[in-house]
Amino acid sequence: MDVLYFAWVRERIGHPKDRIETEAATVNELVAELRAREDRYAAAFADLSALRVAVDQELTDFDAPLAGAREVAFFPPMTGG
Amino acid sequence: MDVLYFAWVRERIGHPKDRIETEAATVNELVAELRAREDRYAAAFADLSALRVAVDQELTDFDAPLAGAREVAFFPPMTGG
Amino acid sequence: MRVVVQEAPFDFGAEAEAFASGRSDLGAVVTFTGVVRDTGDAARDRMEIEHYPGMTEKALAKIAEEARTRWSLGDVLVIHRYGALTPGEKIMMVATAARHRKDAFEAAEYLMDYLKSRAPFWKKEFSGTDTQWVAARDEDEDALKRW
Amino acid sequence: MRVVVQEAPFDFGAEAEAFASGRSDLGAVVTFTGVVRDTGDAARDRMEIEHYPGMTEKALAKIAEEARTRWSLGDVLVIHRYGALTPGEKIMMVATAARHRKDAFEAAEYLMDYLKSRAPFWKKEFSGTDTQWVAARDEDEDALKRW
Repeated sequence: MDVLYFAWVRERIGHPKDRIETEAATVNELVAELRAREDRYAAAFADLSALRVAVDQELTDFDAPLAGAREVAFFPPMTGG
Repeated sequence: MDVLYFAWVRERIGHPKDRIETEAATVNELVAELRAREDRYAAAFADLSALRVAVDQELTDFDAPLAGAREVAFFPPMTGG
Repeated sequence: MRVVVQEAPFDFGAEAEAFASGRSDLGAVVTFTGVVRDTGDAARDRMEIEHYPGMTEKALAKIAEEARTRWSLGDVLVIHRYGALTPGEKIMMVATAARHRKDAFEAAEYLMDYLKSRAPFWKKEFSGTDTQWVAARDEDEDALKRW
Repeated sequence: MRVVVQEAPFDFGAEAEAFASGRSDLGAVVTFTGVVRDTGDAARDRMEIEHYPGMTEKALAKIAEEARTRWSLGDVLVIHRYGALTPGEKIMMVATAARHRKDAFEAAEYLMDYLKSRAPFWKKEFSGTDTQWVAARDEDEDALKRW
């Protein structure tokens, strides 16, 4: 599974993308795995209310299932327009 | 005083402008004088709810005073834009 | 602020591009353009717009000034044509520029609502040998009530 | 319907002029343009816009499609840039065309409200040696509630 990071999440983690083998059933389980990796991941995922998540390029919630997902992305609230 | 007509009011009366000497104190009194002139004026002013009036190029009401007015215009509801 | 009443066509693209250009304090620009439709209550070949020279310019300027008192606007443009127009031609445009989009949108809608019912223009439609003055619509008068 | 995501500047005047041109069934055209301001919470020298290639185009197309189901629209255009921009530059534009002005205005406001908070763009400001990610504003999130 590809895990992508954008904006300050990308900057805090230090790179834009991880390729991850995971058994995580939901986004929350994936977040728990990522937090456990290194301090910079724990810092990036410290406050989930400041984050948004997309699974296969669709915005979703942190309790969304990951079955079949190929790409998960984490980023701050969007500021388009 | 110049009395101007626009759109179908102009067409019904047959010309765009009259120069009138009047003692009318209000628009309503002016309308009464105009109605008495000829049938085509009576026809044009038959239904005041279908008309709007401007005194000296400002929209106003039919009971507006005419003291000092130089130009009165009658026309249907506007359809700009 | 610029208010233009003219018979000639205007260059919408050039006007839109030039409006508020170089004003880096204004984050939001809204334009509205009115186009002659060829299908209304009846098909139409052309339209003629009559206006009240003198009052028209004053009425438009007053509407634009009122918009500037109600919203925080950096600039306002109103262009309105009169005379003969054919379907597809642009009748008029308004443009508003503001720091934030809410002001720009609301002011543009306000300008349009007032322009429709309070600026001295009258439209006449020509369809074959038929002619008809366009009737004011109740919903256009009602639109003023929200302001 | 056309959705464009690009790094290069776009020609607003030409896009505005070309949009819905020749469509004499559409009486109302609205455009909104977003411009980089040089004064926000702090003066800014430039801005960089990051986006999510792939998702961005999908998200914009979905927002535009949703607008087409909610309002009677003849055409919709969305152009959004990414990369480095300086104050005064145009970030993005939307355009809507409809028979009547209410549809064109509401759809343009809807597009802007969703584009602000639901399209994957992130703005970073550069002021001298300071950099700062632009924070999402509560009022932009609140704006979605009216739809």
